[in-house]
Amino acid sequence: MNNELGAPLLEMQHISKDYFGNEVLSDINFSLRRGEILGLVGENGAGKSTLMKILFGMDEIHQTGGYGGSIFIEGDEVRFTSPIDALASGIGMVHQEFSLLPDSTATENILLNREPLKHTLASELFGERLNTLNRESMEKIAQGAIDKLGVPLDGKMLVSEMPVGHKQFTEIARELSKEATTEMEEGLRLLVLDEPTAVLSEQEAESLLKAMRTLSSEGIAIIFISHRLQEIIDVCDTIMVMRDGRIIKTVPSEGVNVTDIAHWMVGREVNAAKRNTRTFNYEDSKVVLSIRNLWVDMPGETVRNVNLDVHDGEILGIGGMAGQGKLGIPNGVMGLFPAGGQIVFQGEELPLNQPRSLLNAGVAFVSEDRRGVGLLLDESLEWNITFTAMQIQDKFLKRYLNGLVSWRDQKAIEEETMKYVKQLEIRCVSTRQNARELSGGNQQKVCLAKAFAVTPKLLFVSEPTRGIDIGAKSLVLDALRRYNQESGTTIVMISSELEELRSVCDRIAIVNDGKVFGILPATSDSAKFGLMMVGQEVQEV
Amino acid sequence: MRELSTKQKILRFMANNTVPLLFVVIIAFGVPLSGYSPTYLAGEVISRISRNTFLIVSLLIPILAGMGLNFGMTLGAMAGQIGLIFTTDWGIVGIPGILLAMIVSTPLSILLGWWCGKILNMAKGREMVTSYIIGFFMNGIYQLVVLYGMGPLIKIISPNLLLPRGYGIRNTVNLIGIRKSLDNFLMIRIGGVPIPVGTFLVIALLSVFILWFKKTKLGQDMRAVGQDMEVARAAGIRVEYTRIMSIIISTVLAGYGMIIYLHNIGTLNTYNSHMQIGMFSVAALLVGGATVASAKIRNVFLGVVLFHLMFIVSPMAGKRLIGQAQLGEYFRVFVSYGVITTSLVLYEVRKKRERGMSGLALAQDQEVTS
Amino acid sequence: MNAALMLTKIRQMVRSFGLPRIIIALFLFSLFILAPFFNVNVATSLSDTLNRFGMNAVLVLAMVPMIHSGCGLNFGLPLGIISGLLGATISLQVDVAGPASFWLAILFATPFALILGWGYGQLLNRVKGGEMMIATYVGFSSVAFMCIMWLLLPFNNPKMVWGFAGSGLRTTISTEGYYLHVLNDFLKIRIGNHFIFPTGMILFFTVLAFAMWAFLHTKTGTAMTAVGSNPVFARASGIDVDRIRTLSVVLSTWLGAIGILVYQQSFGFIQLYMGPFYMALPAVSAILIGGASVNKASILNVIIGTFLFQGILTMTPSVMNAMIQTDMSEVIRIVASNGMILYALTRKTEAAR
Amino acid sequence: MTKRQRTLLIRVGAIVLVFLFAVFLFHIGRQHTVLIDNNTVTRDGVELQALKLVEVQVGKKGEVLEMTPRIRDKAVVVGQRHTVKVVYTDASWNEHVHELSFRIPLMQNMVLISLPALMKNPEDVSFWLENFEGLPTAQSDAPQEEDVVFDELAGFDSF
Repeated sequence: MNNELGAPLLEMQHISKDYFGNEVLSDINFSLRRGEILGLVGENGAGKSTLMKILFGMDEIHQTGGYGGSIFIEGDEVRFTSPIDALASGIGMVHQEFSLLPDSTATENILLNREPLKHTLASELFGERLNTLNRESMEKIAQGAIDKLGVPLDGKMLVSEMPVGHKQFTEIARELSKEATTEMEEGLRLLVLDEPTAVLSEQEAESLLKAMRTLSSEGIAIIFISHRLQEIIDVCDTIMVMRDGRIIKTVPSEGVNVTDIAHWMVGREVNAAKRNTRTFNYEDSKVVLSIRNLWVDMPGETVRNVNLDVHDGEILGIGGMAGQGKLGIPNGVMGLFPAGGQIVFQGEELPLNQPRSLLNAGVAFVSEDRRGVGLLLDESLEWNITFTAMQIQDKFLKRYLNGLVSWRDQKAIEEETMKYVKQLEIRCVSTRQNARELSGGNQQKVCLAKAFAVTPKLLFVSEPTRGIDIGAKSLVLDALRRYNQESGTTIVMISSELEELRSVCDRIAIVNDGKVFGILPATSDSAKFGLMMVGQEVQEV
Repeated sequence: MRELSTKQKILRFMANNTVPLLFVVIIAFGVPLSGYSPTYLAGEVISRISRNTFLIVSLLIPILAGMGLNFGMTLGAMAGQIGLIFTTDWGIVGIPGILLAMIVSTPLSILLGWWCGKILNMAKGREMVTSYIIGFFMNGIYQLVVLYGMGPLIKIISPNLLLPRGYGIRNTVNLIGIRKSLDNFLMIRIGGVPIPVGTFLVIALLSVFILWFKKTKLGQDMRAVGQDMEVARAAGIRVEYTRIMSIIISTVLAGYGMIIYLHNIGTLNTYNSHMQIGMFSVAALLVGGATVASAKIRNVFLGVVLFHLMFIVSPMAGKRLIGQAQLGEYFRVFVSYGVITTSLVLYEVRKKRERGMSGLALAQDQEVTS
Repeated sequence: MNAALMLTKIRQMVRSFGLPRIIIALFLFSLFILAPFFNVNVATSLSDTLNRFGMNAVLVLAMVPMIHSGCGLNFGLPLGIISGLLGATISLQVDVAGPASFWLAILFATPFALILGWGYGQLLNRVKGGEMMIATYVGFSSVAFMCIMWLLLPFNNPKMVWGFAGSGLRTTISTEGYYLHVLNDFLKIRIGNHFIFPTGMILFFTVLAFAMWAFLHTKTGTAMTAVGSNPVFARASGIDVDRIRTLSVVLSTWLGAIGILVYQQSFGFIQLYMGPFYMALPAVSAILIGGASVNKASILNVIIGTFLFQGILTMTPSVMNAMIQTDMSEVIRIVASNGMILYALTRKTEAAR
Repeated sequence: MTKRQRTLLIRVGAIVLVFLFAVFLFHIGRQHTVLIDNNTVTRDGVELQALKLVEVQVGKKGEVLEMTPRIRDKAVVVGQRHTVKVVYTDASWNEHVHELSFRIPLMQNMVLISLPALMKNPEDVSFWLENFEGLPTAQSDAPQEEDVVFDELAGFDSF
């Protein structure tokens, strides 16, 4: 921290951004010194990633109308038009998903497409790409970057054989090595790490934090985005909390504790009118679904050893940060991803990995992946809504020849579809329209209608409002609540938006690191949920 | 990583080399049955190595770039044949004739390869079946050019080449002028087995080129694209362009390979020579232990030897065994296709199995912890 | 303004129907128009086209189930054809003369089609995503394998085996005396001197096509379409995707077997050995010309496609020959059919595959 | 010179070089037929008698042909420049040896050397060497139409 005089390394002033009128960032101001480590925390959708995209001048930002405000690097205003520009000014980023070649070595990955070359005669004729790789120089540069990071990473190891931590180091080393291989003025000055520790074991995370301190002492500033608050407190100089597209707090990390941060993250004014006012006495109703020792292998949403009881007639919410495994629970139970453990529905144990058995028992699922799982995009609304009910419960079929032939009953299908089109206000030209042509909100309504058509006893609804506009949002949530009240169907709703869960659910379970961390009534203080989301025990108040 | 026991090592070796091992078994039975003398077999195998290796090597580059087996190498073969038709027509003989045919074929191959690469970029994920159909499609265009275009539109000097009706090339073009001229250049004999050192030198040069090419930036980029297109793209590698380059190189080499192949045979079957070339080259490469995702020079040589030994002995073995040479001929055709089918199936099955592994790990993990 | 609107509308239509299809349809249409000017008898041509339509339509129909279930174009059709050939040869071996031999052949072919189709389906379920390439080579290898079998199987009807050896089937076997033209001649209608309507054959196809149409309207048929449209959706709806796919492959294989028998009764010969080798390609291009894509096909596509494709095969030799004194039909066939397949393969299908 | 210009120059140069090489190959690889004729010919109104017995060798390594009158033989050569060595022993047992070089036009398939003319005037190449436009054997046969065979399964045997 040697740069007391002069302009800060990075300064952002009055940054704002809206996506077609929908404001996602407003009036962001902060600055960053050389060698400073800034911890950036916030719930999903708080605007962290949008802010980083602006910093890097990603295409997505330009295509949606640019941003407001200005960015200064060492006092000079910059406006990056592409990530390559950002790179040239010494800003690097390590993304959450690895961008590595599995069958190449660490060295090759670190220097991917920036390999030092040896001149060959052929290149004069056929262009630069026929120069040969300078392996020695490659190893030297890669080793230099690894050394700078101060981690025990073998440059000759294949990525596919590495532990996860080493993959992460490879990614960081790639950013560090850029000073040696590109025309940067003075090497890497600012490194953005997006959730680097999420996939690491404790030891690996520890050595990563150590590496971060090493980098910082060399004058490289770091923006560290993480949900692990203790790590943030441990390693950062400054902590910045974002919520709803604003900076809520910027404080030095000394003396801050996890509870404070959690409060800042989720503690918002809650609109009481929207809240679910019902008090559901779940202890009086019997357990309808009980999940024991469930594991689910869903990429990015791994579930480990989950135990959960769902009571008859309730609306249970499942919340948690992205990637912690909340989505894995319904997908695993419904058999869409490989799963193990035990599920008992209405006193009967059901086999896993068989969607059919769950559907037969009366459990339905509205997937978060509408286009991939939820819909037949190239078929009509009629098919989309009635297909599952037809296949599982033999509805909408006419029988001929003693039941030998079961013929599609077009009239019944049309009637059923029409019913839901009216009930859920699905906007379409006709019931024969292809699902692909509908808007996101209407597609979601079709997915709901599909689930309602099987008259389920228990309904899993995953991210029901993701990517749809506000009007459709409230319609969908209302429909769920109404359905629960009118037909007594138990609903398990999974959502990233805590407020949404609190407005609909009776109880909310928070998933962290693949496990159910705790369950609280929806009326509990939001800060408690915030703490649970980041893996902190709630002290009894 | 645990150390594997010897038994496990052997099992793994066998699992990874099923196809070559199977061939060794077939040959172990077939060679004694056929009753051919070792000298004869050695001569035949050497002649076929010199004839076919170049063609098979042309398949390596697209595999490197992750585009699978390039059945579109037929396009290169067509370009090579057109080169030969021209040089024969001009009356250029000997090694100059071969070289000139190669020079003439090069621009054609580049053009065809570029086009083929473009199409394959539009059909990502099903490159193989598309390249296979491209071969058929281009065969139609080839016929249009050679059977109708040559004579009236494209000047052919020598009337001997043309069909009596005045246009179109005859069914067979006699390549007597260049026949074996490269093979006979520096021919030596060891124990009665003729060895065409000239051709072998060319093949050695090509092998060195391939090894060198893998060390170039372009080669490295192809490896990257082959492993993960998206990662390569994120790193700034021009994915589409790189893929097209790999097909162009493959097509050009296939053209040269076809010229060497036909120079050894001595006659060009104008409308048929190229048809099965892709299939046989692919089969030979796979027999050598290559897969859809990885192939090396040594697979080429092992493949040529094993595949052709089987090819040479099976008619005779069939005759001795059942009294019908025809049987052996059908057998080898069946084996060629069977090998390709097996390799394709194994490739897809392995790809799927790898995806299933992480779930098992998770289950084990939980068993340990709980 | 109005003209511009028209233009965009036309462009949209062209895009939805596909330029290659329009070119092929216009080409055939112009051939029919030009035919009388070059003294080519339109009635004969139409009659030929209709005849070839009947011969090939069932083979093209065999594409439908597999496309519906998302297994892609059935390049493995030779497997079905082989079942048909086995049925045909066994029927001839049993030596029942007349039309009965045709029905016997279907009867004998069925178990082979079911067994081979089942195995083929199991294989394709293990290689999802790479079906088409593998199907091609399954077809090729099975043809090559059967070449060996035709030599070895103990057939001994003298009309089928090589005369000099007394064993081993001939490359082509005449269906005369057995089921030659059993469908062609059934209720055939002769109009004028040159036009014959092969009622029986068309009727037979109509029955099968109707059965297929009906099947696609049943519960299982609906499931099959859904599996092809979005296999993940189908799985989430409790469908056993692998079972449905296997069923579709069995159906395709069986239709292939029936298809080749219909072909033989009209063509007059059973072609063994390498005969079935490239039989998949014309059927594949025919259904694509008819408007199908890699994962969508209807009965209408079959009818239009077969008619267009066979129409071009009949018309080009006669009309082109008369027009430019050159028989370019072979080249046109190759370019048109393979070009159509290429076009379909390079279309971006948004299905999850 | 910028790098781009330099690359362009090298590429154009390479193409030109390959082209020149191709032309060179064309010259050295072109096959010609040299007909050697020992018939009586008439030159400038003078009749030159066929030679009794003559030895002819085309090229240094070519086969030595012994020719009697009214014989026409041929030698197949590659390239344009060649020598012809003629050894003739006349009636008075004088041995005449001529070693002459001649050049065949590039696109000429056949040339004819008239031995009597050569004996008469060895110095003037155009006197004894003439271009020969072929009407070889094919003329007599009726042009036989050939069916073009498309066998998509061919190639199984020769591979």
